[in-house]
Amino acid sequence: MMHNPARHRQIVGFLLVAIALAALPWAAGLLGNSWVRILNVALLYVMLALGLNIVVGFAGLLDLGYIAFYAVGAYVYGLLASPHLTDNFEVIAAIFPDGLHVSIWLLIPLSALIAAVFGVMLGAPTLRLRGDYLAIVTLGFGEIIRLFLNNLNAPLNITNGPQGINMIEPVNIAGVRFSRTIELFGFEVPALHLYYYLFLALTLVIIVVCMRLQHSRIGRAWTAIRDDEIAAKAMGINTRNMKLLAFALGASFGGVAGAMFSAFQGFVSPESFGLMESIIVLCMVVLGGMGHIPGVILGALLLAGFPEMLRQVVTPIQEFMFGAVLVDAEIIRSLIYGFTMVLVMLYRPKGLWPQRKGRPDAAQGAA
Amino acid sequence: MSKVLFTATGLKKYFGGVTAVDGVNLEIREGQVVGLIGPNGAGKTTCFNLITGLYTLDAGHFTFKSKPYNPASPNEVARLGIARTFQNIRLFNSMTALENVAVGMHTRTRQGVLGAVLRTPAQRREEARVLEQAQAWLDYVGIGAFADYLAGQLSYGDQRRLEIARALASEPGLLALDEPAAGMNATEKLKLRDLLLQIRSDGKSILLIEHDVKLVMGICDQVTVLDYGKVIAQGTAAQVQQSPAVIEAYLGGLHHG
Amino acid sequence: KDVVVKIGHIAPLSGPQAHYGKDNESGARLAIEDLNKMKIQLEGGTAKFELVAEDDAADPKTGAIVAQKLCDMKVNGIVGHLNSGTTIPASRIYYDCGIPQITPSATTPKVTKQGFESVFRVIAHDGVLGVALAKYAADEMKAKRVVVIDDRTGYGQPLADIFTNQLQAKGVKVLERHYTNDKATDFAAILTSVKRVNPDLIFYGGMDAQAGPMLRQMKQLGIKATLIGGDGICTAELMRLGGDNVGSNVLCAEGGMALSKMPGGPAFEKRYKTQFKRDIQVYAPFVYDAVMTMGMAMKNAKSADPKKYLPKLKDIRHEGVIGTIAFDNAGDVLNAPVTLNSYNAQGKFPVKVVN
Amino acid sequence: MADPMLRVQGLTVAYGGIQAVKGLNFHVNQGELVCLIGCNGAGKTSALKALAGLLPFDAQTAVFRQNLNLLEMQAHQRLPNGMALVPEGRGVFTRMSVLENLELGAYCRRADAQGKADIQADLERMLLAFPRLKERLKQSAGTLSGGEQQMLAMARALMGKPELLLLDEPSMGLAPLLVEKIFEVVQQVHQQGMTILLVEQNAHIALQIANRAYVMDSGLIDYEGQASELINDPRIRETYLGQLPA
Amino acid sequence: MDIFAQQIINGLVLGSIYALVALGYTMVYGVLGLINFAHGEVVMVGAMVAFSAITFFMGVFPETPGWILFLVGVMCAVPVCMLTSFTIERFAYRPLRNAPRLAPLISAIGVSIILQTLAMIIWGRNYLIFPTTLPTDPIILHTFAANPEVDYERTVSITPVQILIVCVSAALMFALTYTVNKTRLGKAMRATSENTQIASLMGINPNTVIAATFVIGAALAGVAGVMVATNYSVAHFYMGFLPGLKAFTAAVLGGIGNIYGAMLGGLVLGIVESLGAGYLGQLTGGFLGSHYQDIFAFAVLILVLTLRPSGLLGEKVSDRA
Ligand SMILES: Nc1ncnc2c1ncn2[C@@H]1O[C@H](COP(=O)(O)OP(=O)(O)OP(=O)(O)O)[C@@H](O)[C@H]1O
Ligand SMILES: Nc1ncnc2c1ncn2[C@@H]1O[C@H](COP(=O)(O)OP(=O)(O)OP(=O)(O)O)[C@@H](O)[C@H]1O
Ligand SMILES: CC(C)C[C@H](N)C(=O)O
Ligand SMILES: [Mg+2]
Ligand SMILES: [Mg+2]
Repeated sequence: MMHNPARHRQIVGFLLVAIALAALPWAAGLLGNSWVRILNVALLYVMLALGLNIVVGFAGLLDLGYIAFYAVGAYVYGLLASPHLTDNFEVIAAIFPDGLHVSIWLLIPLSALIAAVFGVMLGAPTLRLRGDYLAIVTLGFGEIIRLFLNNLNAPLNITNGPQGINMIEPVNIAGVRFSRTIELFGFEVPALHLYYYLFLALTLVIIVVCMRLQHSRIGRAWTAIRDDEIAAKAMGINTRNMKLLAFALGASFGGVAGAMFSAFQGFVSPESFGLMESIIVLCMVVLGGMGHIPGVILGALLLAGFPEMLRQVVTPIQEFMFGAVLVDAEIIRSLIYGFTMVLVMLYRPKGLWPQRKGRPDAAQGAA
Repeated sequence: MSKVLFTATGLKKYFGGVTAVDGVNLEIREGQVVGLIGPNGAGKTTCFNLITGLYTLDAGHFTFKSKPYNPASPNEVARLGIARTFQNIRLFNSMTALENVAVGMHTRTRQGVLGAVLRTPAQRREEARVLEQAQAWLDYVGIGAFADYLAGQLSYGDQRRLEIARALASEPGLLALDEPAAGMNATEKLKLRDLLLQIRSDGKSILLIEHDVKLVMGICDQVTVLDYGKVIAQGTAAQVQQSPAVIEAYLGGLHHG
Repeated sequence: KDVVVKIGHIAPLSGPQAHYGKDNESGARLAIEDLNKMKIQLEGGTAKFELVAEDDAADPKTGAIVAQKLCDMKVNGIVGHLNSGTTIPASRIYYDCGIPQITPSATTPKVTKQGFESVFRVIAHDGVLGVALAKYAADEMKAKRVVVIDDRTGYGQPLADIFTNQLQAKGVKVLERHYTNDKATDFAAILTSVKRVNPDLIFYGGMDAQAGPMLRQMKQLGIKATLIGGDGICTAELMRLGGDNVGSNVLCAEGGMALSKMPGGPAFEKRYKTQFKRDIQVYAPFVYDAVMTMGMAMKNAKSADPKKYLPKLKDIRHEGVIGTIAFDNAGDVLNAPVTLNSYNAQGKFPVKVVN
Repeated sequence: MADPMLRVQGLTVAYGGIQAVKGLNFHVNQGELVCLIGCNGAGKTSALKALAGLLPFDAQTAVFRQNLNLLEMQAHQRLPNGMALVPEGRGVFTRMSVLENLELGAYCRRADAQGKADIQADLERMLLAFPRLKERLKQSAGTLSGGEQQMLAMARALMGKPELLLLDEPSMGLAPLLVEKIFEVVQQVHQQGMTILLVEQNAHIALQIANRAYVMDSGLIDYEGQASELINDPRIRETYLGQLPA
Repeated sequence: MDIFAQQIINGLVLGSIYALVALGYTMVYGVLGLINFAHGEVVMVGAMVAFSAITFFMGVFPETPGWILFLVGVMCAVPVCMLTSFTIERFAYRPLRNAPRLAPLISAIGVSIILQTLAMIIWGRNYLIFPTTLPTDPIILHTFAANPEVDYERTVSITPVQILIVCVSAALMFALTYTVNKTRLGKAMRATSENTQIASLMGINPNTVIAATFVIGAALAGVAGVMVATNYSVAHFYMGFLPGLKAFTAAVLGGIGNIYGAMLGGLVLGIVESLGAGYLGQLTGGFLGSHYQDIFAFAVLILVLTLRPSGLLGEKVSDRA
């Protein structure tokens, strides 16, 4: 096999990509650590977008409440890795005298699992709904979750309500606490970079899972449902289970991303999980190219990174051009942001990097 | 005479005021092609929808493979071995012809999430099988060359063939075709006829809705004629053709002999 | 020659809370001007203060990114953020890269309870206000029938809770609690059921943008109770928002002295108005003082290097427009006076100052 | 001979760079019934859709009624100028009642008192021609059977009183009796002076009632001729009438 | 009883506004199958424009009576809204007619961000005080009390503005219903909504019809905007978000695409919210308070949709197979 040139090129390419990804944070670090942080946040969004893509892109179920699963994941981690519960419930304090310090290896699957359960809870009532009825129910579901998080500080203080949960422990893998710069085989690795590698790893796993699912029996079943539910049923596809599966899987990715978010921030509060967040993630999916994994990733990176990029450049450019800041940076930023969405859709209605399928020379052939 | 594969007894279906299907009885034997004809709006497609569980029965019952069978949900139906095509073509338009057929094999394949994610050998073997067989089915119906076209890119007639291939892919005991010849010209219909005969000789039974009398009379062992939801004639092609009721309600002057 | 001193200011400049954010930023700008006028001498030259104004859209995640950016820029000090929600995660980042931070408006007690020595707050936190308000309601107003409403934000909810607890502790029963949100304009429903219990006092934990319309609707439903609340409704803005429904029926508490009573106060107010053609919203004076305080600390330390001026900041004593600013060892303003205000045709006027 | 009602030269239709119709030349004279036959995928539907303005197309000339350039007309300007299409697959308004469908057919006819009367009269005539529709007048068209829908589509087009009627496989999915019926109607309106371009798979009947015919294959006109001659043409008999050469 | 009556009134007022806005969503959805996320922003534009117009007019003719000012506000707001909506349709949606289903949705979201930002530039970030043009002091409809002065809590009241809101909404809805069912335009709308291509075969110009739909919806939104601002006497660049969301919910609740549905949905939602806010506390013994009113509302929505998957009045699209 090894002497097969094509395969060679593959491997080489693969290695190059790997190296590039590994080096990225250091390169970004040169511009300033904020870029590494932006990278991390972008990766979180990539996970989210990929999760939502399963529901919207593959199974064609419009979900406007997706951020709820992100929230669930975030709170699962936040509650199990912060003093909140022990501070508020003697019982728990009694059981864990020296505080809750659940291992990350447990927390990630757990948040995925619980999020998945919520995914099914959302899915169940929406099974009979078509298109945009689904949209509003999911939207409602998302808001309901947020409102519960915002209100469950009384009578029992479960979520600490609007004030959110603070003092969440950073990730801790094999004794390495992702809190401040650490020493790894001689050279210094800032916590930000550690998080980058962790997020990158998780993202890669999710990507592989998505790709393999898409080109499998399951993936085909989803597409079938998206195209024509009745025909799909007639082909023996159990649409109910397949939809629930899509919701569950999508949700679980959201859950993982959420857990990572709260570990990364050390603080979660309901305001991070508003409707607008759901919408932004949807925009990432559609803008990039629904159902097309590379496209979705591109969309996420773009919408997550773009505003920050603008943040860095808008003011300098103005000062350079007019020697003064004429229009507030944030205004220009939101304007450009809005216009990008419109223009991208106008010029690339299928998304920036859509799926290519079928034969270009279709017409002749079929005749 | 071969043994009974499928029976329907006293089917009824109401839509508000309309009685679309009114006490229809059907019997299909192994390896038979049974025709279901009748004027437009007679209730043929509705029968199909009842048989395949898309509509719920208002009255009546079925047996399939001499077991009582109630089409609770369409997906069950397919699993049990009844596949259908649709009068107004319903293909998966964002998928290639090949993938459409692959979806048809859903009930005949097993792999789940884990298999897919872990790419287990079993799963890889199954995938290979699926693609290979799907291609085979396309060839079988004669559109093998268009495997990687989007379904929507095929012309009307080819789309009908694709639907048949997709249905066949689920290896049904009974194949229900709703006007497969619609939009084909006489010559293409001849080809279709050969295809149907081929399918029959491969041991499948066919329930056929079709308006092209030539075709129906040419290949059907048994023909049932509906009008206003009622059976107005039942028997061999020859018998049915002679029935005045049928001529009066359906055939009209053009099609004697 | 000049040493450039960068002061970072962060607040939501876009999104629904943009008006508070812009208000804060304006306060900071005035302070920067004044500091530059002072020609403060640091080792190596005269300080040339620059404001780095950023937008966090009131979103904690964005807040953290911005915080990181300012760290990278090695700004000499931070004033912000506006919301507790953004301040808390950001403060950890500032602390990690050793930049002192003064928040002018994040009033949740938590902010200064994280054990970050570099975090300060020039405004009385919700605890102080809540307690003061409860005291006044019970002892001076002799309130008997009280209803508490909050806006379910990181600001309103804790404030309302603290107030409620204090009041209950004083044996005054809170008849009902009601809730709205920080984007609402319609309070008819909750006010109608408030009306049922016929309270003599309604506490609102939230901002003036809601309190204004709420007062109008109270009038419309014929509710005559007094509305009391914290700094969020202690604004000139409330007069405009509530129209002629704002008067002796409103009582609010704000950290620090009443602007009108301070030597520099009225001047500041006028200057703000002429310069920005806007009314002060809520926290501009606090921001102004925060920046000035930071400047003074640098002056005392003769340096803008965090390590050098942080100690000076800890034991600063600065006469600001909202009062004397000095910090306790948690970083909160030392025995911040709380002014209780009411309104009349002329506007807000102090009723009582409690320490 | 007078200028034809419809003259097309070099008509091409492409689906995203892919040519489905590769340069048709044909014309339809005033009062003629011309039929267009061809195998699946020949491009008949594409051609009709293009003429009706539903697909972007290209052509050297595409003139309707001597002076109207189809290239410059939008779809909705066709019917007011006398061109109607009965599309493949019927395309009735499924959520509207049969009656509303028919009324919409007359959407761009004069709606003054006189006009209303005429419309009403035509409506009566249609219901006479298709009694099935009369029974289902109030039912929503979506619940009609395939054939019922085909009748409705036909009737709806006629309600617009077009001068040129484009029919795309009107017999598709119709029971024999109705096939006769439909073609009776087609002949009728033809005799009443309507010009008709008919795409039909049922070459049998089509050629019986048509004046002239074009035979189309993979996007091009293979050959044309008088229907009466073509019906005996061996090539036709083989490829379209399903009669293998003896 | 007294409280209940009052809550119903509150609900009606809120509901008629929702309904008015919901109509815009539902009509556009009807013809394009598009959730016009920017519609809430149109409401905001209406309010803002009216604000400028009225304040300007007051400046010029200080003595003008209130109701004239109000009319001036409407007269200026409505055309601007129509124009805005027309422009949006023309440039942000029309090119996407045949694009994948979600493309116009994203475009719409972009548009609403743009509109908000523009409003922020033009009218600033602060809450604007909407001039009081109409009397807002309550009219006591009915009192269950011997002496309203002493125990005022037992009276049921409504303000002139609120009466206006209810009446105007009702009138507009009536007018709209007539248009859609009885007029040629209406028929064209419904045809277009079902199948644009086939509609054009009937000689209907889809562009005109669709533009008309947007413009009508915008007009209603504009009126709603002015009335909202008058009622609450504040205006803010972000004020469109909440009514937009609620109206969208209402439209779906009633059966999106169906204008009666939008009206019913609006009213139902309004009343559900009022009663929720008013009674949740009592009903659950203070366990769930008014902070659960939105959860309550959404729960109702979800319940309705699980029982009637196409909303209260949405017609069951029968899948013919
Ligand atoms: N979902 C439905 N709702 C109401 N009526 C219906 C529905 N489906 C079918 N019908 C009615 O039932 C009758 C039978 O319809 P069906 O489609 O079975 O006829 P068919 O025999 O298939 O006719 P064709 O050969 O034209 O397809 C028709 O009159 C139709 O109007
Ligand atoms: N939407 C489409 N996208 C791409 N190609 C298409 C599309 N529709 C049709 N085609 C191609 O254009 C060619 C002509 O199709 P068309 O439907 O016009 O043929 P037809 O003559 O009407 O066939 P039939 O008799 O089966 O209706 C076919 O080869 C088909 O593959
Ligand atoms: C703008 C205000 C709501 C900020 C508030 N004081 C807080 O602590 O969040
Ligand atoms: Mg049928
Ligand atoms: Mg065709």
